Amino acid sequence: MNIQNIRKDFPILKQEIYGKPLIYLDNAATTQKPVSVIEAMNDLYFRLNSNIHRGVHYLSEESTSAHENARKYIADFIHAKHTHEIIFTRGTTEAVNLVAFSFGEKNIQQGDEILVTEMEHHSNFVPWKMLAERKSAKLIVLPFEEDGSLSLEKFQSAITEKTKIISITHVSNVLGTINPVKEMIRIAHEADVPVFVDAAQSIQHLSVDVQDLDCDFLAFSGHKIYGPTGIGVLYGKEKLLDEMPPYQGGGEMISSVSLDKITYNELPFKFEAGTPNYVAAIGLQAAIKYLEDIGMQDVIKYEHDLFAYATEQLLQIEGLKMIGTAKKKTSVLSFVMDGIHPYDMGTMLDKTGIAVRSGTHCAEPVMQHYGISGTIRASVALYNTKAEIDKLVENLNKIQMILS
Amino acid sequence: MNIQNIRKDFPILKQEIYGKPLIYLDNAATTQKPVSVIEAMNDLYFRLNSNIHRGVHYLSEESTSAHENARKYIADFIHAKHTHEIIFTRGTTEAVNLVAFSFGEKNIQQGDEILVTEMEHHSNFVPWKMLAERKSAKLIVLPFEEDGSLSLEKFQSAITEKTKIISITHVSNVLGTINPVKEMIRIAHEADVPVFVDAAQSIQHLSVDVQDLDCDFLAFSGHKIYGPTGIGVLYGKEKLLDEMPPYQGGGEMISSVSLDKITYNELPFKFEAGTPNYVAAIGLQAAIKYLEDIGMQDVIKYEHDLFAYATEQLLQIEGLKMIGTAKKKTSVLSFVMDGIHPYDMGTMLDKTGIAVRSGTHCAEPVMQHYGISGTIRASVALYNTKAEIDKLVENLNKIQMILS
Amino acid sequence: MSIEKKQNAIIEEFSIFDDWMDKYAYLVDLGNELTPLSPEEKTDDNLIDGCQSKLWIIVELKDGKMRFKADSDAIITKGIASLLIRALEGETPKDVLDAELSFIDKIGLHQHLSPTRSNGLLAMIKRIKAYAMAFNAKA
Amino acid sequence: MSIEKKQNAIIEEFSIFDDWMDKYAYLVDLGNELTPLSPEEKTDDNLIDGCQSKLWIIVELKDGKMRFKADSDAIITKGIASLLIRALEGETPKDVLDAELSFIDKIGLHQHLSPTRSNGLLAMIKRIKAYAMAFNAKA
Ligand SMILES: Cc1ncc(COP(=O)(O)O)c(C=O)c1O
Ligand SMILES: Cc1ncc(COP(=O)(O)O)c(C=O)c1O
Repeated sequence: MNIQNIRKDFPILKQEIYGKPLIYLDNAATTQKPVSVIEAMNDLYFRLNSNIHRGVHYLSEESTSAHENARKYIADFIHAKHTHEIIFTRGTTEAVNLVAFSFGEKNIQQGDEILVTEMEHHSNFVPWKMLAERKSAKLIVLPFEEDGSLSLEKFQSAITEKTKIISITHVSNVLGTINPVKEMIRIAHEADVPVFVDAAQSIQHLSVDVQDLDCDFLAFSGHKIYGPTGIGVLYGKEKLLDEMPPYQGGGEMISSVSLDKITYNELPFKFEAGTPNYVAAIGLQAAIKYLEDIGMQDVIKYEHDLFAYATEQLLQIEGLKMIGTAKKKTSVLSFVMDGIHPYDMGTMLDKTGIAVRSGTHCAEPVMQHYGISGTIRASVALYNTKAEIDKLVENLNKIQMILS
Repeated sequence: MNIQNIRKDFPILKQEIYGKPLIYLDNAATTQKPVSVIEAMNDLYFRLNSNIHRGVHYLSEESTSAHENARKYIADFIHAKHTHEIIFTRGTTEAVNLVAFSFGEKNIQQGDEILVTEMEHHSNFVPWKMLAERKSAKLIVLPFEEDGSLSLEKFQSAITEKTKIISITHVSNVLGTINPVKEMIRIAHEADVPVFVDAAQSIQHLSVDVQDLDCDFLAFSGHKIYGPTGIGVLYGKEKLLDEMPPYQGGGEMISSVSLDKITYNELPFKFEAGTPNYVAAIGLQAAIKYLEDIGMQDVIKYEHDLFAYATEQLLQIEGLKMIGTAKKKTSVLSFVMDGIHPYDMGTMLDKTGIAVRSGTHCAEPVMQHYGISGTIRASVALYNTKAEIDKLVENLNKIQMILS
Repeated sequence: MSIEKKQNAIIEEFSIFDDWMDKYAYLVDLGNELTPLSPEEKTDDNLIDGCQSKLWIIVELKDGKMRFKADSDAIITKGIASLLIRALEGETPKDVLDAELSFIDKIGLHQHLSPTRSNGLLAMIKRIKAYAMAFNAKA
Repeated sequence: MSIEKKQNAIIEEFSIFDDWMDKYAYLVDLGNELTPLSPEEKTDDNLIDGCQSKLWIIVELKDGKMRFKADSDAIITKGIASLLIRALEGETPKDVLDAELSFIDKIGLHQHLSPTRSNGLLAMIKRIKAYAMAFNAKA
């Protein structure tokens, strides 16, 4: 993996911010895009663009094939058994909402329990909370351990006869923890409870195989895996998706309509109301292809080394406390610094051309757990370098002197 | 308005299909994109891309400003009173679903009536039907007249004490009818019933002023107004939006979260869960700017002439019957031909490089009204020419000979 | 004549058209020549709803050979259906199962069999193969 | 000294920094010099929750002049708040209402007042103006 060649694929990395070279370490929020992703979309717009499905003219057929090939490509990427188990959504958030609503409509009754963890992103928390409120069900929140890991024992005991669905993040967007989802799914399945995996922070950093995990649902966002905004993926097992009622209504998800009777279309279309974002679907395919062309294993190895280096270097800084110190982590480095407000540090780092995120990272329960108001979060992607980490550490030290 | 210059802005129009110049007349399904729209998005991706809101670093602030400026620009375009009355959605379909769910949760009870018309697109029909089913309410469907127009008298009498919301399309995607929505809204408001306007087929062909119409909600799709896929707009009056519960839950739509209590964000963010498609929002702004730079009035005039010409020419064809002959129409020309299946005609026209749509156009109730299985639909946009219409007519004649 | 040979014959027939118009005119002729189904035969069970055009198909086994009847409201769909029938008519379930219907591709009509095409032809082939499989298992 | 003049004084003060580091170091000093609010004063009513940083502000009218106290958990926010207070402290509601706070722009801190910034400073100015309007109406 030649990092200098890779960096050339991302034009934005050559930007200067306040006259300083951009060091982009906000990858957990969104990743940058390689040229090939943008070119794939431009090519579609300028050569083949047409609304998909049901058109009999050439452009429509080409756009439709491109869209459905993207679906197939993504199904293969996560090892789905069937292509129609891939539902395109706007992103992870919409995927969670879709399942919370549709699965909930069918399966959640008063008094039932929905189990999530304390480290969920708001997007994997609020939809379940809203479902629980609508159905007078209970949202059970499994706390995490001090190091930011989950206890399998506590997880097992949190599952009761009333638990109807469990939703857990694969990788925490604040703590960086890689949760043992395969093991958790096995435990949940022993109690016959389906599991939703939020893969928003794992799909770009780990190998994800839905059949190996045996998850019932899994979701991720295109924009966090070097793809465009406005597209995401919901994977669901055929049987579950088949049994669920549709979510949104409209064009595409209909097989036939009369004034009295609506027949819904089959999978995956049943869950894709309205004109799909077919251009972004093709952009997402290009992004995944970009990753696969480099080689997912190489990416994982590179990021693993970089992450270990970054952890080590950051821990050299006096007064810096890592938030999330689980044994298995990836990409995300969240920390606080003695007497320094994350907002101040984020603001000043920005002046040095370094983009990190500060704040609660849409995971306020995690902040409440540690009794902090926020963290500084640096998150690495495949185009980051050790030199960039060195610059980060250098500037953290400098700014620390000013701020304290 | 110099049509040849305009055509140069749309690279796809230079494409050849089976060696013949593309004649794209499927604009009601989706429009082609001018270079400036794609460039605006590429520029964002390659210079400024970053997830928006809550970031304190430079890129995040620039992306956020760009996104919020787009919102402001669109608010001005449709003359919304407040910028926060503009909610970004994936498209018209999602906007209808959002309102059907959120307005419905708060305001629709058992036995209540929801009024739509027989000419609605499935996207403005199915969500209301699903709401009616969920709430044991009644979906009332106002039939249209033989010419494809709506009778104001029948509309007025269809409103009862139980009517809680009305949703009507501004322009029919099959019949081309321009409905007298301003008048209908006045009538509805006399009975204190709010009105949702589906502007998917009007926003690109007419001047739309939400304050002048006094509509309570209005929605359109970016991809039908020369913008990108994956973005749409819901306009809603502040007061109504404020009173409605949120639709999807997740990041962005939250003000604060603890394990027990969720406080929702203010408008417009309350309705925008998850990472917004900020890139497409900027693309949509560029598309509207493109239209405004030409001048909406010029576009309307050009299309009006072209439409009149096309109607006249098509009616010369023997055995051709126009579906939808209301006095006020725009863009859409739907027709059937004696003894010829629309699918056959669509397939053969394709071979001549002409893209039209055949089928039911996601409006099966309209087909049922006329007792037909589908129509051939040609729909014009600002880049179409009389020469293209001539070619269409010439080929319709030729193919008619083969098919009958 | 084997399915293979019948396919080759069709390919040769179509090779004389260098204009798509003539080719489609011929398809229209083929469609018109196919015996229409009676209204009673157009049952929901026999229907493949392709969204854009309707296609009815009846499959039978007589003396170990497969027999087909088909109809469509769209004439081009019907023409292509008639070609498919011509290639498969009177063959054993086993031969039908094994048949690779590449002639559609070779005469330039592959787009009509694309999974995204909403004319029911791909579903028709699937249904024929399903019947063949069932007949074959029984035999 | 008028608001105008105080703004100019601040602009001049900042003009000596050609390095952003020095400028921010100065802001930090200003923030540290601002008298912190007591825990009792940090009520929910006085709070402007900027998502990223918290900002408390107390506004009073004494002898026809406006008086301010402010605090923030983020030191840069506090430093900027202290500049705003310095410019407006002791002025009449009318003058505060009319004030154009352009100095923030001119000393290169405009981004801290952008509507997309989640530090509460823009909301602080709005709240000050709202108080000024209320005091002015009463007078
Ligand atoms: C009148 C009308 N309403 C709604 C829609 C749905 O729009 P979209 O598919 O972009 O959500 C369409 C477009 O097909 C339409 O023509
Ligand atoms: C773990 C996790 N889940 C869900 C989301 C929501 O993703 P999106 O905003 O793309 O819908 C995010 C991203 O912010 C995340 O990090």
